[in-house]
Amino acid sequence: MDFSFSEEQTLLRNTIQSFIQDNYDFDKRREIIQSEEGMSKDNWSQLAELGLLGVPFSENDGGLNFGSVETMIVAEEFGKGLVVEPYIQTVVTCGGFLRRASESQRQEHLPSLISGDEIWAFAYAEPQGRFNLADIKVSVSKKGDDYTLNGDKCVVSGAPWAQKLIVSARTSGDQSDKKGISLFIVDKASDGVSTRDYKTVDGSMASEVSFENVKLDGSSLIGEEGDSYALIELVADETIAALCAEAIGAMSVLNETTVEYCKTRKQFGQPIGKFQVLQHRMVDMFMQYEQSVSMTYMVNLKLEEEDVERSKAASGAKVQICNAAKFIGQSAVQLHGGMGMTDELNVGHYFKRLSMIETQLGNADHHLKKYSLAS
Amino acid sequence: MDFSFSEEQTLLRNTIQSFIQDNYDFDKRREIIQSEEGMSKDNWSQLAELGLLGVPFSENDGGLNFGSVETMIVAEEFGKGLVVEPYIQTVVTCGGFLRRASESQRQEHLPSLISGDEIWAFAYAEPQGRFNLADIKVSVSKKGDDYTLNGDKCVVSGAPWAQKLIVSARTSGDQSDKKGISLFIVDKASDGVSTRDYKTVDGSMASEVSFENVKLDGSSLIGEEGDSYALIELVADETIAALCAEAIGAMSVLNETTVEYCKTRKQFGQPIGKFQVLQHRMVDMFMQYEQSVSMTYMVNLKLEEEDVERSKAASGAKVQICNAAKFIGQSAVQLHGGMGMTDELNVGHYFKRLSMIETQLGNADHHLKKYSLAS
Amino acid sequence: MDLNFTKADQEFRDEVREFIAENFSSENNAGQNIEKYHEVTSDQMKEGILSWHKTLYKKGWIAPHWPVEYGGVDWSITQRYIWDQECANAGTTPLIPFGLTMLGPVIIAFGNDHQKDWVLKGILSGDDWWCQGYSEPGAGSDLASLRTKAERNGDHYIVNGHKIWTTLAQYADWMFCLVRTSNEGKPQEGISFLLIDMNTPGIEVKPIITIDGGHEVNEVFLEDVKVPVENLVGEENMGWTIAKFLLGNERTGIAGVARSKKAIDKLKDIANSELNNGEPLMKDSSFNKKITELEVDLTALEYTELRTLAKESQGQGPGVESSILKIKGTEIQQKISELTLEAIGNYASPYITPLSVRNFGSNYLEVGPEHTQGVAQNYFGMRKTSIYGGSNEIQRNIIAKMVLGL
Amino acid sequence: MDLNFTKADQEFRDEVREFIAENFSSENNAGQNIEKYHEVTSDQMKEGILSWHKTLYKKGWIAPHWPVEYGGVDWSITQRYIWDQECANAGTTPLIPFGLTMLGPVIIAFGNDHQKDWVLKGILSGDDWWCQGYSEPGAGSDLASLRTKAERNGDHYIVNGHKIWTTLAQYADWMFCLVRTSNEGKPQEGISFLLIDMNTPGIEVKPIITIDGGHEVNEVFLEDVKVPVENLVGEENMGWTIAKFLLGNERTGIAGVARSKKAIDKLKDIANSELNNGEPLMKDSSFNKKITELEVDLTALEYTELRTLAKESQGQGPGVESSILKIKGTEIQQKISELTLEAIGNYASPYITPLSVRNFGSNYLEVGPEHTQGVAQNYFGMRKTSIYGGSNEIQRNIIAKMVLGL
Repeated sequence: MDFSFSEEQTLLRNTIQSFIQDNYDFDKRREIIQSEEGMSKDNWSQLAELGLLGVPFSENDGGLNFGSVETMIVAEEFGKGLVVEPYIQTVVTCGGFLRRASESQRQEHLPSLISGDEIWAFAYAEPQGRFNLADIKVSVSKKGDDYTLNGDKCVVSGAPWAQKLIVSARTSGDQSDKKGISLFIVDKASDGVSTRDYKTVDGSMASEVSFENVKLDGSSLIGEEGDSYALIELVADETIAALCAEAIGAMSVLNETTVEYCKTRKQFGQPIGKFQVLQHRMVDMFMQYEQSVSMTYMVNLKLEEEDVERSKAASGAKVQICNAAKFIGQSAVQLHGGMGMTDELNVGHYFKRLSMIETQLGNADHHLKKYSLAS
Repeated sequence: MDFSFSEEQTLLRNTIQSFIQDNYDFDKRREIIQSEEGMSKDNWSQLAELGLLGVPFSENDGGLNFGSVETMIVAEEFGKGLVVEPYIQTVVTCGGFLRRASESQRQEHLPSLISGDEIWAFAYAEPQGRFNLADIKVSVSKKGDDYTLNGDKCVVSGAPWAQKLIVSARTSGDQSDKKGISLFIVDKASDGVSTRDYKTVDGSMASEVSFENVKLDGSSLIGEEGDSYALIELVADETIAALCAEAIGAMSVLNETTVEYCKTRKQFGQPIGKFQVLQHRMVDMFMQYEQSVSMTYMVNLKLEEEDVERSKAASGAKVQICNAAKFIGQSAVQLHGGMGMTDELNVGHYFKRLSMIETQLGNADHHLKKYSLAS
Repeated sequence: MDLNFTKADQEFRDEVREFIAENFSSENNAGQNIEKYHEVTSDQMKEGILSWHKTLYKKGWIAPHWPVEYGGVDWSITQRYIWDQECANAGTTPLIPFGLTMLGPVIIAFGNDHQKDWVLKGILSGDDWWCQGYSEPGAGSDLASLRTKAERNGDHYIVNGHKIWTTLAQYADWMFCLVRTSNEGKPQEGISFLLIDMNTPGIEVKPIITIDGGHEVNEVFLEDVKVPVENLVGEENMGWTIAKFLLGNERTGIAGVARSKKAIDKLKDIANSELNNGEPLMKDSSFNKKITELEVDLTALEYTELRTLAKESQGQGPGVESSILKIKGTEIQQKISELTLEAIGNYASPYITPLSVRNFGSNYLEVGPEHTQGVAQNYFGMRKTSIYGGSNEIQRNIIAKMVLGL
Repeated sequence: MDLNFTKADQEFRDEVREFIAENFSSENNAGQNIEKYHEVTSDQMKEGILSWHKTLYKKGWIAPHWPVEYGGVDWSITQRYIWDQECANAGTTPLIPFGLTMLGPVIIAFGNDHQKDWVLKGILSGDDWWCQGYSEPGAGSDLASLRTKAERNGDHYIVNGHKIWTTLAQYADWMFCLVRTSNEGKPQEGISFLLIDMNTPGIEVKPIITIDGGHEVNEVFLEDVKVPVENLVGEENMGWTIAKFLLGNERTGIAGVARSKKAIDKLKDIANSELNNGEPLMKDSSFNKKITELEVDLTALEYTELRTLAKESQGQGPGVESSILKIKGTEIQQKISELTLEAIGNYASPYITPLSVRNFGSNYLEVGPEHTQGVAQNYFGMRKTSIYGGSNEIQRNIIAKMVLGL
């Protein structure tokens, strides 16, 4: 058993910290998220230059061949910086599918992903599906080797910036069957793809995406037709592991900021941090954070385990992170008093990002049930 | 709308308070519960003399013809005194059945109940039934006008002291059917009735009761054969309303005791009641108490409403009382520190009684579900 | 003890219900309709807020908690409770409390005849919009340490300072304001209560955008603002007494029970239409349980409020009960907003910019089902309720001291 | 980063597992078996508790956390973790910590050669049962205010005072004790650390019966108790330093993760056999959810403990992490006992008198299913875990000060 980071991993962390220090102070971030574009292409290029877009890919595919611990480090630091660029969406999620795709698909798509030329988004959610990844109405019909895609996906995170989408669609079976789900690579510029882009409460962007008779050929199918649900679960768990890391990054900043604020803000003749009730609240925030770090390490170290064990790890971690995100976010605002309510301070922005992480890929209730069923 | 008590009600409350002051200080109670008998027959006679055993019965039946508010007052004061004598079991629960029984049953049984000569207990729980009042295996077969009773009831509160039992039994239907449940009056001395008596954690007593071919004649049947479930629910709700009142009595003492203790107990050079964390805990205890009082008034004022409304009121009140009982009981022990753990202080005794009230006639989960189904 | 309304009360309820049905429609109050508010201009918003006020003014029902001689209504506590209930049930536009609930009773208790005349008139008619100049950057919960200074100069005070969290100051014509007129004695002893015309030179109102993206609160900068001496309420340096009186008066409807009931109904509607594994979310036992717990908690609060009102109607002042109502009321409101956010699942995410700050964002059009609109903003915005108006920590301190004697 | 055990660690685990299987059986440890303890006499209880201790002593594994030269074992932190795990999994009798965990390291660090000889030997062999004389009626969490007095008189101290919450003092041969030897300077400066023979005249042990009906803690009265000067540990008036050292040493296994896992397994068994509307209670979604939340919380604590151990194995002292482990560990233990009580429904009620206090009650025979025995007592008894050993409030104060710098 070992919970220490290698020198190489520490170096990686330092690299990202410098990147954020240079490019991501609060004002620069505000400029970025208030811009028309909503993200910084320039930052994205820098991430590519630093090699970060290649973290999980094999050297053969042009990547750094790193594991989940390295992805965890990247996500945690991005969480501290509240980075909006779609790293998890592109590299962890879509990258998770692509690095398990066929040789030819990898050769076709990974270079432009790793170079930063193309951004990817995963279109999985549907209005009726809530957090059930198998509840899919978007359908694909097949004629010869060609497919036709129809239906609507909602709240596709990062889609406004993406050139490519990976879409989960039903090739057979009933609406919630795990069997009959396939994954397709879709060029966003294809005929029949239309999007309604919007900003999200956490400073990112997403889209409602409609597919109307979108034509796809056989090369767009990832894996076996109708047999992709297990892969979706795997990549979703990897994404959850990264989201947990992002969350603990955000929590650590919120906790530090809150403690600092309570040391300086005075009321009734003393720093409010001298009030025992506030002290204990901050202690509980700290403990929630420590428990979240523990679960984040745990899930990232268990991503290679077999399905049930991995799925339990991911659901357990997500439950802890959801609860901690809510408690820490709400408490940080409360302890900052009126100031915590203002858009001007970073507190609210971390709170909002954490609130969205709660929902992404399933909230605490969803994962409690999943955990229990896996037990 | 009016939440004030009439002069007569205040008089009643004063009467009970004097009774408890005279007969029920902590040491006297300890003697009573540690005695072989486990209750005080003398106290029971005094309650009879004060007329309290006749509270809910009509004047025709020899009672005081009081309503639920008066029962609430009695139960609340008994809760403050941690009275172990089986008032609720005999007067509220069994009395609740009997006052709705036939003229001849009332004439036969009520005089000796009201005079204190006979104690009654309601045998409803079965090991497999948990809190479901309709989950009944105890069965009755009929031959002519006579019945034969067989089966086991568990944790029959107050049964060791009782001369008479009211037993819920199945005369037809499947194990959980609401239809087919009947109520019988059973003399505990009858052939075939055997009991295993024991003390309970809250200082009271209960029995496991077995019926083996117990012969009953038609006069022992309360109400219509197979049609008593609605009556059981009604009387259970009345009992819940009284238990809620008992609980707020106990809570009020625990809260006061805790505040007093924290004002006098010193640590680190000051009364521990000066520590803000403990202050806020006591404020939360106080708010839980106030909310419990509100729900107790509410349910006692709604016992005459039609079934759904009454049932919702009872379940809602029980939920509030269960949550408050747990929070106040645990907090009182915690704030008393080591002293709260000792058998010597009253704190633990109130905590234990409140913990048992949580379970009696269904815990918070049970009633949340019942409330939701009634909505 | 009795839960029933008298026949007279029931008749009153029918009358009120009928009046509301005939005179209120949400259409002309769009400013308060959160699903639509991004389609409304700022002027329309102010007009919308005042529309219901002016209807009630015409009817003579605008200030039921004032003495009749000053324009109030002769309603019993129960009638006022019924009125609040019915307004909440119909979802009427909440009235702005700064004049009606806060300043009005202060003027009635402490104002001179001239003030009683012009101030109360303007409040009743809605012609004067008041805001509250209490908090300062260095004095949030701890009002005694406020520093905004008013120096006497002939017939005027010259006011210099900086107020913050001034709710809806962007619409205000007047501000009632705590200022420091003396540095002698205890900090609370040198405070005075001034009425300030917002159009006086030297006043600048700067918006504070909150985390829900809304513009409700402001900073107010005062630089050499000339305030006529006759705008002093009560004596110089008795502002602390007035401030305490005002806080004790804020209780009516503070628990927000009726509005929370409506919000739970709406939450249930949402949970019935949102799907979870093919079934309505409302059927999910875990989610259902959370709503049920909330309903029970709210019922308890409802009866706690009723008990408080009953006490009050017997002449026993409300006192610290209002702290319980504030704490539980806001906790429940926050929890409802939290569960509503949870209910809408993935549609928590889209951000619709409120009109008042359109320049800060870019989504004007709705995304997702109508019931998801503004839900996230509302969740974030509701965090303020446990902070403003005496934080819930302060309320607990008050109970600890005043009730428990700790 | 790596979660796996090395091959050597795995072999160690197998060895440990085999040893326990061959040498431990719950039969000869009935004193710790809560379902049966009412059938056991007091002497059998002491013998039962010591039986496993003596087995480990013979094997040489009784004090893995001591240096080898003093009778410890040369195990790595990971091996010690494995050892704790395996013991918990097998449900071995918990070792009494007063000598092994508390006093032993103190003597090794502060004792003189003579003390190192006789004290450590008696602890290892189990021949000397130690108890801890810390708390006093006026000094619970606030140890510095203790008043038990030791006055030097020739070769002896004369000790007078009153200790409380002295765990298992009824079995103890010796007590290590904090006493006041000076009233000068700060209160903590005049405290000394004495070893007291419990057979000395003037000592009286009085049982405290707790709300679970058990007799575990005691009051110890000391009246003119003569203690030889050579029983002073360290210098006079350095008791505070020693006490702090001891507290920092109490961490091992403080979280109780492995035993809580076992307790959850048992809870699940119970919930699978208890029926609720004809189905196992475990299938009730609400109850199931509560257990699942607890499991997740415990998993997080497990990894928090592992992270702490890993840090420690790299030479970074455990410090305040032990406060987190204590708080979360006891919260989880209490919650398990609470849910177990909830699980058994109506059978929460019967009271089975523990043997140690038979004269206080009358039920010796079991009532209800075996899995319901002692559940209520355990729930009540577990309340102590958040009080004793530095209450959870004190632990939070420590974190606030030491970690957050507040």
